[in-house]
Amino acid sequence: MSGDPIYTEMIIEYSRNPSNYGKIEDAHITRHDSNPLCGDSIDLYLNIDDKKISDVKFDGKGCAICMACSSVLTEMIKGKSLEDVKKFEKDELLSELGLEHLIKTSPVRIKCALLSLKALKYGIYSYFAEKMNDVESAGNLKEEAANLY
Amino acid sequence: MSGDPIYTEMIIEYSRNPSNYGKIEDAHITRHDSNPLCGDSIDLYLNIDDKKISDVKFDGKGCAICMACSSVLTEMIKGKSLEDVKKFEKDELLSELGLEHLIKTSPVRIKCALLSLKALKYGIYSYFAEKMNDVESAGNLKEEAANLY
Amino acid sequence: MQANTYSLEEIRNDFPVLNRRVRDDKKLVYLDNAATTQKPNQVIDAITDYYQNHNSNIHRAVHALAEESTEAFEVTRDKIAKFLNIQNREEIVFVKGTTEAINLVAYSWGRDNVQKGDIVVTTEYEHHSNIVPWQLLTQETGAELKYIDIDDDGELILEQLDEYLSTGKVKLVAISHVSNVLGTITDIHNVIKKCKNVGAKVLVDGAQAVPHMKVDIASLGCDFYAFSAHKMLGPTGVGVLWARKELLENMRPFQGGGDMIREVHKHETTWNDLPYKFEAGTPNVADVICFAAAIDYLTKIGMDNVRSHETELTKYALEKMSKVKGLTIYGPKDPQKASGVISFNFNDVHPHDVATIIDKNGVAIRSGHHCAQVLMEKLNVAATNRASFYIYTTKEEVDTLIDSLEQVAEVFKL
Amino acid sequence: MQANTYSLEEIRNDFPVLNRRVRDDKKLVYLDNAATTQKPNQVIDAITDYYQNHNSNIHRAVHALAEESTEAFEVTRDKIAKFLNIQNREEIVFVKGTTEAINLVAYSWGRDNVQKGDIVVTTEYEHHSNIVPWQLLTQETGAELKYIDIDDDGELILEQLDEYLSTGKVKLVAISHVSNVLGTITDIHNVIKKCKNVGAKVLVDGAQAVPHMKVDIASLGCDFYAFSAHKMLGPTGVGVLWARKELLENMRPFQGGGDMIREVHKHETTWNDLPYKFEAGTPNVADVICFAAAIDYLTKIGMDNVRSHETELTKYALEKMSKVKGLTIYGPKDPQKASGVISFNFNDVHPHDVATIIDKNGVAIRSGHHCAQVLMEKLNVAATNRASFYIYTTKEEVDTLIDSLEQVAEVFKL
Ligand SMILES: Cc1ncc(COP(=O)(O)O)c(C=O)c1O
Ligand SMILES: Cc1ncc(COP(=O)(O)O)c(C=O)c1O
Repeated sequence: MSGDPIYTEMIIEYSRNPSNYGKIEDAHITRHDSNPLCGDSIDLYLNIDDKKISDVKFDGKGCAICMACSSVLTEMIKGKSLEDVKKFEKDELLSELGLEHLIKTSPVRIKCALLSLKALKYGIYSYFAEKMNDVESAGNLKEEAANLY
Repeated sequence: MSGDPIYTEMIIEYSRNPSNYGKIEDAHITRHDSNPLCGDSIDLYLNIDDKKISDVKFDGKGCAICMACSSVLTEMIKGKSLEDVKKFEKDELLSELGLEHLIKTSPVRIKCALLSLKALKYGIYSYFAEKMNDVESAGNLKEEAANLY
Repeated sequence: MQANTYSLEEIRNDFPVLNRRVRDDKKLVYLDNAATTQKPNQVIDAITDYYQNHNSNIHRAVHALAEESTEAFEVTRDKIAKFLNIQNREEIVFVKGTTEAINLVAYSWGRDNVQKGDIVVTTEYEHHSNIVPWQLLTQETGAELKYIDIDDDGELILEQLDEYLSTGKVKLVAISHVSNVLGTITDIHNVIKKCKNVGAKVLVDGAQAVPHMKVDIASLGCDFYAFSAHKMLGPTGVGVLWARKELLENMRPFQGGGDMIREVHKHETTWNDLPYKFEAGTPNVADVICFAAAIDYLTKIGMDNVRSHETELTKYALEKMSKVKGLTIYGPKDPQKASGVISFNFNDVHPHDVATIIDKNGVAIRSGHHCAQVLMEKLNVAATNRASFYIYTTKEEVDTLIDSLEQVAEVFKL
Repeated sequence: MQANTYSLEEIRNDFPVLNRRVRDDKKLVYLDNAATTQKPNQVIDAITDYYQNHNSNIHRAVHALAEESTEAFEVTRDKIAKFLNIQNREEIVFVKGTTEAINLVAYSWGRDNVQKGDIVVTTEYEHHSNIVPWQLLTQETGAELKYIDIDDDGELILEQLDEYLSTGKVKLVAISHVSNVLGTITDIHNVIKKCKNVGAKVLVDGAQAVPHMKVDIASLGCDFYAFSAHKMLGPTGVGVLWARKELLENMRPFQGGGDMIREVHKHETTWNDLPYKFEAGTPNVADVICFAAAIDYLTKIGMDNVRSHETELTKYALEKMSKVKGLTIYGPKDPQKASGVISFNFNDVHPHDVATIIDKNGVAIRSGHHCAQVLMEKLNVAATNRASFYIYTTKEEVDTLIDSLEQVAEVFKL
């Protein structure tokens, strides 16, 4: 099984020791999302200060792909500006873990990979709408989240 | 088309000139029935005197088979005792018109042939139940009507 | 087969049933296409291939067969979107047939949007599927059900619609795109425009339209659109409800069960995304997948060619039939205004008798009320005969139908 | 094939998909039978034959194809009656699947018979199809939904049922005959007896029972029984609701449309006889007809033989699996108490990962919540792996499954 296109060392490692796993009490943004088809279910917690992601954590239950992608996503966005996060694309996340091929090869597993990203986009969507009154960005984010997979 | 197993001279003749066609005003029993699959729809009117069918008529719209069978049925039961009518079987009616074969050959058309008989059985069922308090006969009649086709 | 050359022979070769001989070894003349159409080899083979090589439940598993089946299932949705010019694929809900599609709307949208005092409008030429659900809804809610009448040519009297709309109480107009008995093509753009002006929703029953002509849902502008696969070369047991996303999003679910949920807890449950929220339980996987082959087939012929073939046949049939003594034809006499459906009565012979007699000649037409008893009442007949054409129907078959009527005359000594 | 000699080889030869090779040319090992079973040639050929030679709409026409189709359609009803020992054929209603059957009851019976203050009882091991409709019903009516919990062996704690019943408020108990996740066979005779004593109605979800064991509805004594054709060799898109005649007679219709009516007028309508009152619209004609071939196939094998084959396999699998390090098995450990379904987890590897890795070996199992999230919550897991067997499953296939787990251990360095 060496050279497995999905279960790389990195993914196995992250699934055993996820980064940023846990809860932020009274987080500025909390977003729950789940995968109705398989039961993966996570909560994403974000603190925003100065229009930046000052802290981010996640918890929940998911497969190795979901855990690894959530870990990497939280690592990638921590400290980033909301503007950057708004523009963050799924390819960036997938390529970080060598999972771009899933889009083509596994319509089911791609949902595991992108669950946390979906939670992120939906999470900041309401922030843009309510806290920043940026209706256009909010609309785009919602659209993007809905069409992620 | 001579020798047609359904459209015999007799059936065509009855369909053009049905017997006992019409309405009895204030009939003792009036029973409406229809064929949900094709739209044949008839009303059967019965007067009962002395536990006998003193008069019977029918009207409505139906195909040649329905018209012929209704005609023959009304002819056959007029003057008969309720006891005899209770025991009247579909084979008697069908054989009078040479239509026994329909039971096997045409599950759809058999319904046209037996519509008036069904109305008859249902009609006297309530008479047995309400006027004569003969619950057993009523029960049998209802059962028979429901399972006629 | 090119989009521009309509090869009737090639088409007929794709339909094995057209070689059937029935009764006393008579060649089958199948003129009951409004009830259900025949299926080409391409569709039959797709079903066989699916069950022989791919069969699996969908959506929830990661194994090879499940992935293949899930993808094929969703491909059909994409093909329907393209075929009917639907922008959002998630607006396409798979159901059992037109009947279920309409009942879904009556239940999930109707129960929350139609109240006492409101009006639901339908027409005299609707199929029971587009009447009974609204009777049930209006009786339950205390709303009123109104009918648009038809004139002597079998066309809707749209002034009545204006009148109903002017009350400001109309919540929904539920109307056929094409009548299944008269073939009348509804002036649907006009109807929708009138409704939009006053904010009434429009449900279009497209069961007899999608199989027979180009339908462009984006340009129609209606709110709900329903049709059945089995009337357009596809398998039985599949239908489609299309509805605007905003409506579907706000509608309560119809059936509860697998696939339509997001999270189920003992006492609370959240719903899945569109369209799955309305697709409870294992769908008719095989037949949805094979429906794609039917859409491909029609796309290859081209819907404009389908329409012109049928128009030509209808013209031919109407001309010939108008010369038959004792024949009454219902509905539009102009083939441009109707689809390939002709309803008629022959002297005073009951349609059942007509159908039984010509069936001996191999001619399959439908006789009865065609699930349109309100229309029968209007026409003041118990029933009619209905001959309905499709892509494989020939002029010779129309001739056989007409010739067979002579035998009816003979039997009934007319 | 004799009823007494179970020839696995002959049976396997009837299922073309079992020759499939998947992924890197691996032999398919199909262990997802609780989701849907494969189809034998006999069923596939029946579908082909139907569409090639007989296809027609049913019930309303008098032409040859319509008569053939109508008869074949009703033959399936008769075969189901015989297969399940149902006395009245008109108590058999064709629906899309188990999900629709249960929703039909929730709607047509539930809306008129369950009120505020009443109790509906279900169990922790139900499929979402037998939970969500009751959530919707009880939320709408203000009734209460109660669950029978399961014990550590995955069996129902029936004392809780006694407790609920003793309140005198229970209107319905909706319960699986066999759990689709644990395989547990419910002590259904006992449950029904308890309910009958206090006049509570019982709906049995037989989706996982009818395919796997002899079911005798007359002797069960329940009120409603539901199952799906696609889980017992039949096509997708067909299910059955059986219900007592007295109940069906008094229930309001579910969907409105063609076939379910007797007479339709503009403002009033009367219903057709049973079972047609509940079969609105064009049914899934082809698939209902071909379902008969599946019933014939199972009848020929004999349901007792089906059951003993599965019991033997389950015994074999449980024995072998109990020796695998890090494997947790959920549900009864006694193969007599369960059907051929084994749910398990492997160390702390998420079932999705297990399924993806062994799929590379051609092994098709299901991983996830199996539409039983309430049960997952109870077991305190996000998901499980589920291997489920059927008439064509071999011991070698069970071996392949177990061997494949080693690869999971390797990938996850366990
Ligand atoms: C126990 C049980 N009930 C209900 C269902 C639902 O059946 P269907 O999806 O065929 O409607 C299933 C299978 O999915 C099941 O296993
Ligand atoms: C105009 C129209 N609407 C609705 C229906 C119902 O479609 P189905 O029986 O496929 O549900 C039909 C055909 O039967 C029809 O012709």
